[in-house]
Amino acid sequence: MIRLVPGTVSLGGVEMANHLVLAAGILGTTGSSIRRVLEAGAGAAVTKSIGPVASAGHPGPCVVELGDGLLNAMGLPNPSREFGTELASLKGLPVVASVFGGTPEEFRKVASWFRDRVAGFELNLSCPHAEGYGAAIGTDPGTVEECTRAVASLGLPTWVKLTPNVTDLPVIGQAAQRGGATAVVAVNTVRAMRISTELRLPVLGNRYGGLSGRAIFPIAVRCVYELYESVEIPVIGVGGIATAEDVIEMMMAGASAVQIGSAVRENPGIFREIAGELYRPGGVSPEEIVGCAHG
Amino acid sequence: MIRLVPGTVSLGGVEMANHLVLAAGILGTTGSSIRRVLEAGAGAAVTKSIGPVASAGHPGPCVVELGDGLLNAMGLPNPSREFGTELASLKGLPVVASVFGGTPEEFRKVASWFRDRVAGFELNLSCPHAEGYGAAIGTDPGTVEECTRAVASLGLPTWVKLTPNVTDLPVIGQAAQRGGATAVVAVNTVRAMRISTELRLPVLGNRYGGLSGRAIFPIAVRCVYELYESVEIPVIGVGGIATAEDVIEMMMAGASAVQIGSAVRENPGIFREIAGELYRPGGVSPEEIVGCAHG
Amino acid sequence: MGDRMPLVMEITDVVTETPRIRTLFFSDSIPFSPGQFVMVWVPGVDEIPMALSSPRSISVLPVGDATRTLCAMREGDRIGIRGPFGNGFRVQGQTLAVAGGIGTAPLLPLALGGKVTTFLLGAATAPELAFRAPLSCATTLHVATDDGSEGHHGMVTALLDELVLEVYDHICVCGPEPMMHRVLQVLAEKGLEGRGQFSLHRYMKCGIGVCGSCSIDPSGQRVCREGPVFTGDQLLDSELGRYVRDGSGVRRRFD
Amino acid sequence: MGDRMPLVMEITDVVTETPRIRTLFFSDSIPFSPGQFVMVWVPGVDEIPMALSSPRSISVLPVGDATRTLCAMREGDRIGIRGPFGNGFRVQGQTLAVAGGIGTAPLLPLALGGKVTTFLLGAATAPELAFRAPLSCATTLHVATDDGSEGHHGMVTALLDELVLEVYDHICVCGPEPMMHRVLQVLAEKGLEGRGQFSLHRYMKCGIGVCGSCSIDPSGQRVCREGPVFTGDQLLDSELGRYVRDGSGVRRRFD
Ligand SMILES: Cc1cc2nc3c(=O)[nH]c(=O)nc-3n(C[C@H](O)[C@H](O)[C@H](O)COP(=O)(O)OP(=O)(O)OC[C@H]3O[C@@H](n4cnc5c(N)ncnc54)[C@H](O)[C@@H]3O)c2cc1C
Ligand SMILES: Cc1cc2nc3c(=O)[nH]c(=O)nc-3n(C[C@H](O)[C@H](O)[C@H](O)COP(=O)(O)OP(=O)(O)OC[C@H]3O[C@@H](n4cnc5c(N)ncnc54)[C@H](O)[C@@H]3O)c2cc1C
Ligand SMILES: Cc1cc2nc3c(=O)[nH]c(=O)nc-3n(C[C@H](O)[C@H](O)[C@H](O)COP(=O)(O)O)c2cc1C
Ligand SMILES: Cc1cc2nc3c(=O)[nH]c(=O)nc-3n(C[C@H](O)[C@H](O)[C@H](O)COP(=O)(O)O)c2cc1C
Ligand code: FES
Ligand code: FES
Repeated sequence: MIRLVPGTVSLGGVEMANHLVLAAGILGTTGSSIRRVLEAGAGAAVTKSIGPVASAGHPGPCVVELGDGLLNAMGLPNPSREFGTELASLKGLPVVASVFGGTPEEFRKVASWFRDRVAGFELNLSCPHAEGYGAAIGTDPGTVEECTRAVASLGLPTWVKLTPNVTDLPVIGQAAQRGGATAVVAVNTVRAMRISTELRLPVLGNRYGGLSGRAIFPIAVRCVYELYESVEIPVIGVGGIATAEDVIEMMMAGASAVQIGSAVRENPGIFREIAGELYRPGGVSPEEIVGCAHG
Repeated sequence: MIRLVPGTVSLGGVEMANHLVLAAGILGTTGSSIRRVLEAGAGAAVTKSIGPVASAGHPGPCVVELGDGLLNAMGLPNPSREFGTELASLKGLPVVASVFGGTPEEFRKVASWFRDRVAGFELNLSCPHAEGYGAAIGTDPGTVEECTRAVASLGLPTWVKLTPNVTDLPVIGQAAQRGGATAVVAVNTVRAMRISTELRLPVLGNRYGGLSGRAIFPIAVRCVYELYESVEIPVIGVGGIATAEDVIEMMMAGASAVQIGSAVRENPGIFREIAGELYRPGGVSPEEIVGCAHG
Repeated sequence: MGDRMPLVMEITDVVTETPRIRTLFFSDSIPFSPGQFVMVWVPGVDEIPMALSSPRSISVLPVGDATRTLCAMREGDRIGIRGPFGNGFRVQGQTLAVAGGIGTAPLLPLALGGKVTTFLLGAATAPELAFRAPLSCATTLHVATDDGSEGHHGMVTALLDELVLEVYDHICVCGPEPMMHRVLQVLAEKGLEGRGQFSLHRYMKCGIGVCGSCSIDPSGQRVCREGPVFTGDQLLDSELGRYVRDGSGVRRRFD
Repeated sequence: MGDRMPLVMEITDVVTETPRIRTLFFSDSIPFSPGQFVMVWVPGVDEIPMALSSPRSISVLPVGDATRTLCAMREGDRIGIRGPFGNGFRVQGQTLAVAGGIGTAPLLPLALGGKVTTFLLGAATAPELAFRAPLSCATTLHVATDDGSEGHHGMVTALLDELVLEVYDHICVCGPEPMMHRVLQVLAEKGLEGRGQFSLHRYMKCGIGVCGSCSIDPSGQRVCREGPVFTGDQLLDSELGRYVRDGSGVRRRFD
């Protein structure tokens, strides 16, 4: 396997200890769980997505465990502004606040609450199962550009997380770039559903949900590959990553760093484990690897 | 498990022995292999997609076997008009010709070659990895409507196969319906990619390909569920189906029948096996099941 | 590994344990260790965590929508079950159990499995003392009620003073948070916190360790995955008894 | 079951078997049965089916882009391998092998495994007789060349007339289609078609039984999956010797 030379990573303005970032919405709800993941070897962490009003999200079931992935519809539960309390203890750590809203103004307002406490922002323009939020607005290039600009105007590194549930991903990526994104993150979950044949009902309380984990890895690789050819800013790859080999594959597709979500469930120590395999003194320079499959 | 009462099925004008249809592009290249699948218990069969000019498709590798699915980029290899020879021996059997073209006229021309030899047509507006064909034109509602109308004008049952790689699937389904489709088929493969980290190249000769099999089942269920709520014509569900239980789940999402592709690879006898489990005299009426998860 | 869709089960029997608590028996047995829980899908309402009170039952106190719907269910109604999840109690030798109210549910199968030497059972009032009869057969049972209508008048924790705690290898506790916090204090005073096993109730959305809504401070441990049972030493100086987070993640203090 | 990405291997050695045929040895062994094939990824060119001529080699005749690129490869070059696929030969007792040209490749490991009693080897001309030396050690070898430069002057099938075919439990055949067709006719005349095992070459796109491009008439069997080896009775009245389909599926007749 290819090994990378270890070293810190600067990703769209965020300084990280390695290429492995905790994905939004996974153990990102409390200050102490974020700290736990950082201590377990993540190079940086994205928080749970925080919005303009506190919410408990969708009624359950919120998750279906599949053989090769996870289907979830949390519905963006979040404590809203109160999340500042959680962030207080994390100041100075490589923590990126994921934010969402229904309008550019809301995005900016939410982000501004945390501007002194985080290393950067990630716009959730991509949650596939929240009415009026996330992918509901992340599929329109104009809105994506405006929301990005609103958050980027705060002067912190601004990542934009994209949904794969669009006809033309590069167009959305370019809109984010125009709005001032310092990196794009691909991808959020793929819109999906499972039905209980016994109860004759969709299993998820919200009926629709988002697919993550192994099943979507080839889709995420494709999205990163497409974006690498269409934007100038760095691409962060996410979707189904569980091994060091997956990280290398995603980087060859064009990812300057990766995020890991579903795989953390079975093993919060996964960051340290992957890093242990991924890095070796004398290894290959990441620059040589990122995007090298574009030949 | 729920069992259905056995009986013939009329699906958008095509009369079938059961609800289980061979999906396009799987063992559908020769008359004898199609006959083999029908003899192995399929209620109907869709042929390989046939286009205006003969082609050997993309250079290999054309397929990557994944733990939970299949990634392929065949590139629509097809014998074009010569395919008539293959169909000759199948006259009277429930065979649906899958056709593609770059324009409505091409669609109509190709379909017209086979009009006397098949039970109906399926428009491939959804292959995610053929330049200028398939999904390249299946993402625009206007084009979908026109292509559908061109083929439907031949007077045979006309199914339209949709790509999941769009922002708004219902809009495309409605376009097909306006064009005169007698059923929509959802879904074709999900655009995806894998990279060989050793060779630093996408594995598929065409780089991009389409994901099928188990991994996409939750995505296909979601697409069928969405379409059931947005079109009046029957929906045919396809994507990852491998068991009788999957068939029931897809029907509850709204499918009036299903197609099976990737699962045929391991087991061409799968149609008979599923039918054996799915049907029982005294079973539930399919009408009670189709769409019942919409509550 | 195949899909793990919720297992749909029929309610076969509903038993009235107390004026408020119902035990719902369902069709299939679930192999589990006492203290593990399942996520119970109440169709059309919600999905909530519930301890297994036996391999084929849950025992429910109605506090809100989902639990009230469950308590109103009858034979033939159906629920979905995911799990079992979590770690459960790990005991050997002499074990003391301390239970308050519905917190008795996860301790019941431990006691009926012959693993509990002494059982301290508390409730607000005599009729609310759940599972009294089976517990008195399987263990040495001591009872307390807040209103003094039976047993000791006062908190169940007061019963601790009458025991020589050092003789117990494990002290398993489940009940209202202030009660559990008090037990931890008592144990800590004697340096016995390492013998305590506390089954925590926290808001759970996923039940499988992915969402983080059940994380406790300051360790960041997930109640659904590393818990729900934690040893006393893991909980010293923790949020236990101070606050819980609600469904949105906002902290709610105990007063 | 995990992903089965192509296994990337380094060419460790290239052996010149005949003026045209090259054997490429690669780094890792592939467990297989003689007659099974692999899909060989020639990066940037194509992926093509190739019999394994040993657990760590393929033997290639250059006929087009991909095979020519392979034949020009050197130590250190890399290829991808998927497989092995297909059924392979199934023999016991007395076995006769009949090989023409590059068709010798899948029969070589059968012979070197001691499974072939008598081996009939044909080629256009003496220098193109592949694998002669190893075959003559492992079997009783009879040779034919079209130009008479060595052994029998004429088709390898003519050698059949000199043998008592009835003594062979299996007759394994691989070579140009007209040659295989002729062998089948000879066997059929004696009612021995059931003992014949023919390894077919057909256009293959997927190699795993999904695309159908390798299906043969009239059975619809897939050469990549139910084959590449078929018994003679399976091939009577089939397309064998009459036509093959090209990459687009158009039939090309043998004349
Ligand atoms: C591991 C575990 C085991 C449990 N075992 C049992 C049991 O055996 N029997 C029993 O009756 N109850 C048990 N509970 C508590 C039970 O899950 C809650 O009472 C239930 O979720 C409330 O749902 P509701 O819709 O009825 O009430 P809601 O209207 O949602 O809320 C009512 C009250 O319950 C609290 N609550 C709501 N949701 C949860 C949740 N998901 N987790 C914890 N508290 C919540 C709220 O803070 C509020 O105070 C257990 C909880 C946990 C975490
Ligand atoms: C099961 C099997 C085992 C084989 N084993 C060997 C082997 O051990 N050594 C060897 O040299 N060759 C073998 N072949 C044949 C080899 O696959 C073809 O020669 C090769 O695919 C030609 O590719 P190309 O790009 O070089 O030529 P092309 O330019 O593609 O074609 C040149 C000629 O080869 C034929 N051909 C093209 N592609 C295929 C294909 N995929 N399958 C069959 N014929 C094809 C064409 O019809 C044409 O006549 C085998 C074929 C099969 C099906
Ligand atoms: C339970 C769960 C909750 C999630 N919550 C969020 C969220 O709040 N914001 C967001 O942008 N993405 C969220 N995601 C998406 C993940 O960040 C990630 O994009 C996706 O899961 C794909 O990565 P994975 O396959 O590694 O999990 C969530 C995913 C899961 C499984
Ligand atoms: C090898 C292969 C070839 C295919 N060729 C076609 C095709 O020619 N036309 C078409 O409409 N769909 C084609 N498809 C898509 C399938 O018909 C089907 O929509 C998809 O594979 C999802 O179903 P499955 O998961 O059951 O395979 C092909 C799929 C595969 C795997
Ligand atoms: S409930 Fe989601 S992590 Fe515990
Ligand atoms: S090569 Fe595709 S089925 Fe045989």
